[in-house]
Formats: sequence, C-alpha cells, structure tokens
Amino acid sequence: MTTRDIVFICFAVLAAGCALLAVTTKQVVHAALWLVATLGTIAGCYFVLGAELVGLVQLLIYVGAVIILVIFALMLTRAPIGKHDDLATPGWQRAIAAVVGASLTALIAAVVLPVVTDAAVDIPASTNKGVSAAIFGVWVWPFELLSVLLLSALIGAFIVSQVVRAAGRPTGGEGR
Amino acid sequence: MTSSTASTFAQLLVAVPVLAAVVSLILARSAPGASRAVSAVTAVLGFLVSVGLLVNVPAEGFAAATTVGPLQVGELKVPLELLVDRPFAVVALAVAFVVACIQLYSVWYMATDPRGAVFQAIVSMFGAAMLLVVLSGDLLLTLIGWEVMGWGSYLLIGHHTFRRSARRAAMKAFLLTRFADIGFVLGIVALAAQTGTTRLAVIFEHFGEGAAAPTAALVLMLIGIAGKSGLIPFHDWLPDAMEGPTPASALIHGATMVAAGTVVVGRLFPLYAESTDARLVLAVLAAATTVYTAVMAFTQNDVKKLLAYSTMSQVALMLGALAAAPAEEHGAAGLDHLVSHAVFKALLFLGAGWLAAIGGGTAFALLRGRMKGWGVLPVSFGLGLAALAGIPPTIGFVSKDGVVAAAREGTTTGAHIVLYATYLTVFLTAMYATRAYLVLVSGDPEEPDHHDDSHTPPPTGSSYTLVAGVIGTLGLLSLVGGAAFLVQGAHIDPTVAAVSVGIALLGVLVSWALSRRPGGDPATVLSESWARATQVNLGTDRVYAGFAAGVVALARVVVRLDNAVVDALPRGLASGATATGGAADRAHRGVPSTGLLAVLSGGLIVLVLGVALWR
Amino acid sequence: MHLTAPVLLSAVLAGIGAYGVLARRNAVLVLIGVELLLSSANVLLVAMSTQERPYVLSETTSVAMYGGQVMTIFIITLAAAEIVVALAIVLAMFRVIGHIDVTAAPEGEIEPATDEPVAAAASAGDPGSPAQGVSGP
Amino acid sequence: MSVLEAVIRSVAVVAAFLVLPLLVGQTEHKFMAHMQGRLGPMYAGGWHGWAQLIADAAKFVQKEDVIPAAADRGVFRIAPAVALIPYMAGLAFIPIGDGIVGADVPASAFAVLAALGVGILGHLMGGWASANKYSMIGAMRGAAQLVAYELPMVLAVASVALAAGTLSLSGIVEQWQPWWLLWQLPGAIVFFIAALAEINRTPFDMPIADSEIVFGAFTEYTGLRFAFFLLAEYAGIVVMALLFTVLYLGGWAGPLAASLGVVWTLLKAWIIAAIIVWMRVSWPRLREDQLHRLAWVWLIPIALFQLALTAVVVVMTR
Repeated sequence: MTTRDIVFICFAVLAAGCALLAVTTKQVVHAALWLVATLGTIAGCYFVLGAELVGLVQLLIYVGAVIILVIFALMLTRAPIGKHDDLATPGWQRAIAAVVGASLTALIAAVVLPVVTDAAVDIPASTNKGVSAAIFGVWVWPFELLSVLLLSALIGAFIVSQVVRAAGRPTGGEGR
Repeated sequence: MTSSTASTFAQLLVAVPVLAAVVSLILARSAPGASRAVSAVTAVLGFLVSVGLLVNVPAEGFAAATTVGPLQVGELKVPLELLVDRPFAVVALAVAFVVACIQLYSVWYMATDPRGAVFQAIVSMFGAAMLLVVLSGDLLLTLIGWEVMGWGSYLLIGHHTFRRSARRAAMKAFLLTRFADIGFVLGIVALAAQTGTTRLAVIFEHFGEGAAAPTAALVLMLIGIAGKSGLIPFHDWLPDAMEGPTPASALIHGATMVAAGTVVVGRLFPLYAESTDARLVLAVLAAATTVYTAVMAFTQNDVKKLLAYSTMSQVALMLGALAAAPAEEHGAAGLDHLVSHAVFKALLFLGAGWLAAIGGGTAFALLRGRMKGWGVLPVSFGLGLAALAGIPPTIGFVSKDGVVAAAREGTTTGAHIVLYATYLTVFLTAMYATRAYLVLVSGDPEEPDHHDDSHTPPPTGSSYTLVAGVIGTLGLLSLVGGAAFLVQGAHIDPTVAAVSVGIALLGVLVSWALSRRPGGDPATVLSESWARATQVNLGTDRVYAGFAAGVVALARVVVRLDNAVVDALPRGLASGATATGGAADRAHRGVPSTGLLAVLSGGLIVLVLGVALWR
Repeated sequence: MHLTAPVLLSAVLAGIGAYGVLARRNAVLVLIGVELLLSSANVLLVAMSTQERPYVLSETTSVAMYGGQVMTIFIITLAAAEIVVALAIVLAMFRVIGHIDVTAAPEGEIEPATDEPVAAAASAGDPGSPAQGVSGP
Repeated sequence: MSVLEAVIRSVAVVAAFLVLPLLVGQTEHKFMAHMQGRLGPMYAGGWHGWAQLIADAAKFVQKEDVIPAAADRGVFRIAPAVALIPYMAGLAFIPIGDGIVGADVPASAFAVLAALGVGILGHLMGGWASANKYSMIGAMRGAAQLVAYELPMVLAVASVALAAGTLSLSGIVEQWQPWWLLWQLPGAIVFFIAALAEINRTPFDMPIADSEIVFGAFTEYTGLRFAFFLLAEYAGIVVMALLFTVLYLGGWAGPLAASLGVVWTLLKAWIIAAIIVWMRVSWPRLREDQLHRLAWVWLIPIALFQLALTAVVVVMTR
C-alpha cells in the first residue's frame, strides 16, 4: 500500500458512493448533482493514475459542459424540488435491475481481476506530451473520424429539434 | 544541330503572337483602338521574326528550342521543345505572312464591328496556335496548338453571335473537329506509350531503327487530321464555316486550321513513309475528297462557298501529295502546295471580302459583273483564280506541278489513285475558277433585296490604300512567287507540266464555251435539281444529324439499361432495407423500460456465456 | 500502485450504471446511468494504460501508443456527442408527447413528422412558427 | 513537496484570493464613481474610503441568513461554495512571477479552464434550489451563456498554447515575445469577450439582469452567502484578468523582470480589470439572441481563424 493506493481508494469509495446515490435518489436534480460528484471524483482517480490530461478533459467536457446540458434538460422537462416516487420503475423491474447490475459487476471483476497481477506498477510523471503525440500520430485517423462524428451529432441534434418544432405542439415559451 | 539564333527566333515567333493576344484581349474592352493597333503591329512584327527565322535556320538538320522546360510525367518524358528545319521555317513564314495580311485587312474590314478588337485578338491567338503546331517538336505541344485552334475556330466562326446560323455553324465545326480529335489524341497517346516520350526526334529514331511502323496510331491520327482538314466524311463543316467574317475564313482556309493537318502529316512524314497502309487510307480519303469537293464547287451560287469547297479540294490535294510521294521526297511537294495555297487562297478570300463590301453580299447573283472598275481588285483576283487553276507562271502552277510529279513518281497503289484524282481535279478546278471569273466580270448584278447593315462599306481613302496594298501584294506574290520555289530547288518536268497545263486549259475552254450559252453562267448547263442539291452538300448535314440522333438513342438505351438492370441491385437493397426497417418498426412497439431490461439482461447472459465458454 | 482497486471501481460503476439504466423512469436519469457505464469503461482503460508498453515497430524504433488514455479522451468526446443527440431527442419527446417517462406504453401510432410541415416552415423562414402543422395526439 | 511548503502555498493562495478581489472591487467603486462624476466611498478607513469593502463584508456577516421555505435547503446552502471554489482552484494554477505559483502543474492552462467551467454549476444550483422563477431563468441564461462561450475561449487559449508549444502557463510566458501582441490579437479579443461572458459581466450580464429578472440566480440569497456570490464575481474578474495577462501580455515580462516580475504581472492584470470595469460603465446589456449570435457567428469563426493562423506561422517558423 502506497500513498497513491490510499488516495485512490478514498476517491474510489467516494465515486462509488456518489454513483449509488445518483441512481437511487428520489430528487431529480440531485441525481444530476451526484453524477457531478461521481465524475469529479473519477477525475481525481485519473489524476492519481497519472492521467492528468484525461482528468482535465473529464472536468472540462464532462463536468463543465455535458452535465450542464443534463441539468438543463432536466429543468426544461419539469424538475420540481422535493422527493418524487415516480422516478423509479416498478419493484419487480428494479429487483431484476439489481440482479443484472450485481452480476455485471461480478462478471467484470471475475474477468479482469485475474488479468491484473498483484505486482505494483509505476505511475509515470506527466504524460501530456506523449498523449498529445499519440493522438496526432498513431490515432490521428480515429481523431478525424471523431470530429466528423461531432459535426454530424451537432447537425442531428439541430434537425431533431427543428422537426419537432414544426410537428410538435407549442409548449409555451420553453424553447431554447 | 544547334543554332542558337534560330532557336531564339523560333521561341519569339510563338511568344510574340501569344503575348499580342493576351495584351490585346486585355485592352479589347477598355481601349479597342489600342488593342487593334497592338494586334496589327505585332502581326507585322511576327512576320519579320519569321523572316529572321528563315534566314537563320540551318540548311540541313534541325534547330531545337526549349519552351517552358521539360516535364517528367511518371515514366513519360515530355520535353516541350520546339523543332524547326528549313521546310517548316518556310511554312511558318507563310503562316506569319498571311496572319499579318489578315490583321492589316481586318483593320479596315472589322472597323465598324463593335467586337472587332476581340476578333483581332483571337486572330492573334489563332496564329500563335498554328505557329506552335508548325514549330512543335513535341506531340504534346502539337496537341495544344491543335486544340487551341479548334477553340479559336469556334470563336471566329461564331463571331456574329446574333445570327443563329453562325452559332450553329460554330457549334458544328467545334463538335465535328472535337469528335475527330478523339482519334488524334488516341494516336498521340499510342505513339507516346510505345516510345516513352513525346519528343519527335526520339520517336523518329525509335521507329527508324527497324521497329514496325505504328500503323494503328498513324491511322488514328489520320481521323483527327481528316476532321481538321475537312476530308470525307468530315467534309461538311467547312462550307458552313463561311458564316464567320471573311477575314476569319481567309485565316482558317488560307494558312492555318485546314492546313494544320497537312503540317502534321508533313511533320510525321518519316513515320507515314514507313506505313504503306496508313498512306493508302490517306490517299483514298484525299482522292475522294479532292474530286468530290471540286464537283461541288462548280455549281455553288455563293463566292465564299465556292472558295470553301475549293479549299477542301486543294487541301486534299496536298494530303494526296503527302500520301503519294516516295519516301525520299520528304513530302516537300505537299508543303510547297500548302505555302502557295496559303498565298492565293488568302488573296481570294480577302478579295471576296472586298466584293462583299461592294455588292452587299457574297452571292453570285449580287456580284455579277461587280468586279469591273476597282483597279487592283480584278487583276489580283484574276491572278488568284489563275493560281488556283494552275495556269503558268503563277505560284499555283509550280506547286501543283510538284504534286503531279510526286504522284507520278510514287509507286504505290495510293499514288496511282492520287495521280488520276489530281488530273481530274485540275480539270474541274480550271472549270470552276474560270466560271467564277467570268461571272464576276460580266453581266448585271441584282440589287440586294434587303440591305444588310452588318456589311462593311467599300474602302475609301487611306483604308483603300491599305486594302489595295494587301490585295496587290498578295496578287503580285501569286504571280511571281513560283519563282521562289524554283530557286528553292523545285524543278519542272516539261512533260508533266505540259500534260497538266493542257488539262487545265481544256477546263478553261470548256467553261468558257459553256458561258457563251444564254445566261452567261457555265453552271446552268447542269440540271436545276442537281444545283440545288449541291448547295447543301448533297444533304451531308442530314446524315450528321441522323448519326447524332442514333447516338442519342443509343445513350437512352444505355441509361435505361443502367437504371433497370445495373441499378436494380442497389435499389433492391435499399427497398429491402426499408421494408425490413418498417417491419422492425411495427414489431417494436413495447414499453421502453422493459425493452431496455430485456436487452441488458440478454446482453449480460451472452457475456456470461461467452466468458464461460472462453475459459 | 496496485491495479486491483481501479478494476474493482470499474466493475462497481458498471453495475451501478446498469442498475441506473434499468431502475429509472425519467429518460434523462436513464442517460445518467449510461454516463456511469461509460465512466466505468474509462476507469478501466486509464488503469490499464499504466501497464502499456511501447509498441515495437522494429529493433530501433518503438511507439508509445497511450491507447488507454487516448481511448478515454475519445470516449469522453463520444459521450458529449451522444448526450447532445440524446437530449435533443428527449426534449423532442417532451414536446410531442408531453412527458419523458420510459415506462409508459406508446399511445398508438406516433405520427412521424412528415416532410411537408418542415419544408413549409423552412421555406417560410420561420421554423418556430407555432401554427405550423400541429399534429400531436 | 513538504507538508510545510504545501501549507504555505495554500495559505498564500487563500490570502491572494481574499485580497485581490477586494482590490478589484475597490477599483470598481472608485472608477465607476469618477467616470460618472461622483467621488465614491470616501469615509470607511479614512483615506479615500479604502476600507469600504471590508466594512461591507462586516455588514454582510451580520445579516440574517434567510432560506426560502420552498427551497431545496441542502443545494441552496452549498451553491455559493460551488460557485466560489472553482475560482480559487483556478487562481492556484496561475503564475504571477517566475516560479511564483500556487500549484505548478504541467497543463496549468487547461487546468484553469477546467476549473472555471465548473463555476457555473454554483449558479445553476442556486438558481434551481431557490424555487423562484427569476432565479431559474437567470441560472438557465447563465448556463446557456457558459456553454456557448466556453468553445471560443478554449479555442483562443489553444491558439496561444499552440504558439508556445506548451500547455503550461509558465511555459507560455517564457515563450512569449512582444510580436505575439499582434499575432495573437484576434485570439486575445475573442478571449477577452468570452471571459466577460463567462463571468457574467456587462455587457453580458443577462443572468443577473436586475431590471428584468431581479437579480437572477442570487435573488433569494442574503447575508454571507450573497457575499460569497459577489466575491465569486470579483474573483472571476481577478482570474480572467490574470489569465489574460499571462496568456497574451507576457505575464511578468518587462523591465527588470527578475526583480519586478510580480509587480508587472499584477499591474497588467489590474489594467485589464480596470478595462473590464470600464466596459461595465460604458456598454448597455446585450439581448439574449444577440449574445448567441455574437458567439456563433463571430467569435467561433474568428477563434478558428486565429487557430489556423497560429498553426501556419508555427509550421513556417519551426
């Protein structure tokens, strides 16, 4: 056990706890806020694992933009304050969901844990330059494809909202 | 081999008209006067340069000159160089001279035309292209000049854009020559592919060293040459091209486009000399064309049309000479006739332009007897017609004698065909030349039934001096130019000369005798319906239209096949995918969250199974 | 640094994410579960990237691939694209059928938006015009 | 890094975080007053009212902390902290002299941007938890504004990072040369405008437009929590001004940089802060649609152009 291990376990426990709250809380916006906490602590995990750039990207894109959009969407689709029981699916469905979740955890742990040995690995110092070089060297074609994908997602989102705006019923000044 | 002065002159000779065209085209809108002056002055300058080239060109062998530097396209070497020897220096001189004459003449003829400056700029470009073809030492340069001429002919023939017939004629010329150029390009590609270069000198060497003559490539190139030179079956665009202004006709017929085919065959003569088959094809085409068009020329009722048919006849004669001449002659007879034809045909067309200015049109009915009393015009025009008919001592007599001699010396089947066709043509040419002269100097003209404003008024004052100077110079050259050939080394065999002159005089006599009949026009001896048919070239145009309709119909069939058969598979795939999607869409109407549950559970089971089996 | 904890975190996050996807009725909250699933993959990728060795091209050259970290960045980008489209669809759903409950059975045939009102709105230059093609249930 | 050093650095950052916004606030008071022909605070502390903001803080502390009955109490309480802490974190990564920085990390430019992006979350939380429609509208305006302006800002910073060849702010200052003032000018303008929008300053203060939606997300806040939001705003000015200085004005570059470097940085940042105040006095507020048009039609294309220009110059000169 090194300091890194201890810090990581702290972050990991926090992340798992926040994630659990995010999927079980009965308040709509709180779920999104717990997700923020989860993603933030996961960014901390990345820092501990030496992936500084990934952690920063996580903060900038996930926390700074994606979550903002999620909260936005929640607020646009009615997000009243207070507890609501109509957020969860029926009990039998949740029971199966819990089984599925637990078995997924067990499956992944069973498959991956034997792969990682007990031996400690060295965490290299900052790898930003290396990661950048890899993105624009080895991975440049996937990178370009990704930019095309982003563009098409942008256009797709725009078209979806346009189509609905033309076909749907007006919803009283909530348009953005 | 290297003569730097000659090289410099060769480079200048191409560069000057190109620059002139660019400058005058830029100036054409803003300063038309300056633009015209640039065109005319540079044309004269170009003539002087061509004289310099002829003086400096080595008597034996070639002088090479670079242009924009060599290209290396993969395996292919493209030197882009110019190559000039003595015969082609003479041809270049003739081209530059005719272009200069036409530019000076256009200063008067196109004075009232609002787009005259543009016209003259295009003439400069056209001249540059022709000079490039003449001086080219590289098949690619030849092709460039060849195609620029095709484009230029489109612009010149369609100069009167307001006339539908002019637009149609321009389009027809362009399409026909482009169509024929397919063969030309394929031939060039074949030659370049076989030798790995487009450099003429290397190609000659390659095939000179025992390689089999590239008959297929040469025949392919003949198709393009037939298109440009108006050989059967591409013989219908030239008469229609008379829709262009008269100087344009003089340019196209005199020394440039039509003669370009002769220049290329002359340039590649070492190759053609090796290939009897290609030369036989050329001989048959040339012989058929020269006789056919001479017959057509006789009954034309428009002076420019008559000249157009005579051009085709004469050009076919040049090509015939090249097809018939023995290999060691180097095709000199054909090139000589090209030069002499350039002089007298330019003279005849420019004279026809003057006549049109006098009579208000180019139909014989309007021009009957109009030529009397215009000083230098009847004399020069008569000399031009005499040269056309090959009456001694004109320039035409000397060069045509060379053609006959070449055909006689040839031993191939083609040479015999050409020889008899030439005799027949000499007779027919004399007939229609005589008819043209007699009609123009006798009888009373009809008044034009409508006054066409687009025609230039007859020259007066200084423009008269200019036009008369140009026409007179050309006339004088037609008379005495033959001597130049004799000095150059041509010789006249008295027997040959006697036979051909005899035939020509017979033609003159017959024509004159027919003109004694009432009406005064020898052509009236033929039936009215025949005369009408010849006005439309025996309906060749309709044959072309029919051919085009056939191609369009075939294309429709192909499109239909493409739609119905080839595209059926992708279309079927698309509609199949749509149908499958529709079916899935109808099947997929459950509650989303239970659907999600099923999907994730199923996915998990698959994963577990996969992992378990993999272990 | 031992990798057991990261792997366990990844497994736990995956389970929680799957539960979140299945146990929520609100479509946006379902998306939160999806984000957790993606994060699970990311954690695993970053953890494994610490074990990566340079890819040997030849005896003298080798390339540091950073496959795990690069993939993670790509997945984050993908998540951004995914969330944009998904939220657009969720908002569209809210506007057309008035709720975003994924446990509700579809009310018969949902009218797909035909081309005509869109084209008309686009040609009118006023896509927000409320009077155009009201075709909800 | 020893524990002692970490403690000292943290204390220094917190001290700077508490002092610099007050300086900017005082500057704002005095500048606005003089531009409008007033004197501004003159009494607190004696000489030209220098202690006015300290007095304000004391006043805020004494006020009652009101939480609306319908509010989501937990979220309502922590929202000001969520708004404030990212700015403090951002400040920790910005160097003000050669080696004088709270936390020297390799990708500090990126880290500052990441920290700033989180700040809006505080507004969203506060606006939603207040259970007040004006607060909600203000929060949504702020969030939409942030998402729209994050892109040009990141692109502008990317251009500078590309020019310097590093993501480290110290590295950027080391690479900086005076002619970058011209070279990076379009990017600097884009950054400045985007920064104004991110910290909701005039002319981009629609989220707290007092004449339309009372005070936006802060409407229901009182006392110390309200003071925190105000502090966050001034801290935002400080962070943006320092960031602008470090990215575009060469940070501590100047005469006698070795000894006077910190002074230069702070002086330049103070001038930028003064310009931001000046903007507030002289510009009217934009409309919501004008704001988004400006971002998508002008700033992003200009930022992309700047990025291309930088790339071309970098490729040509290296």
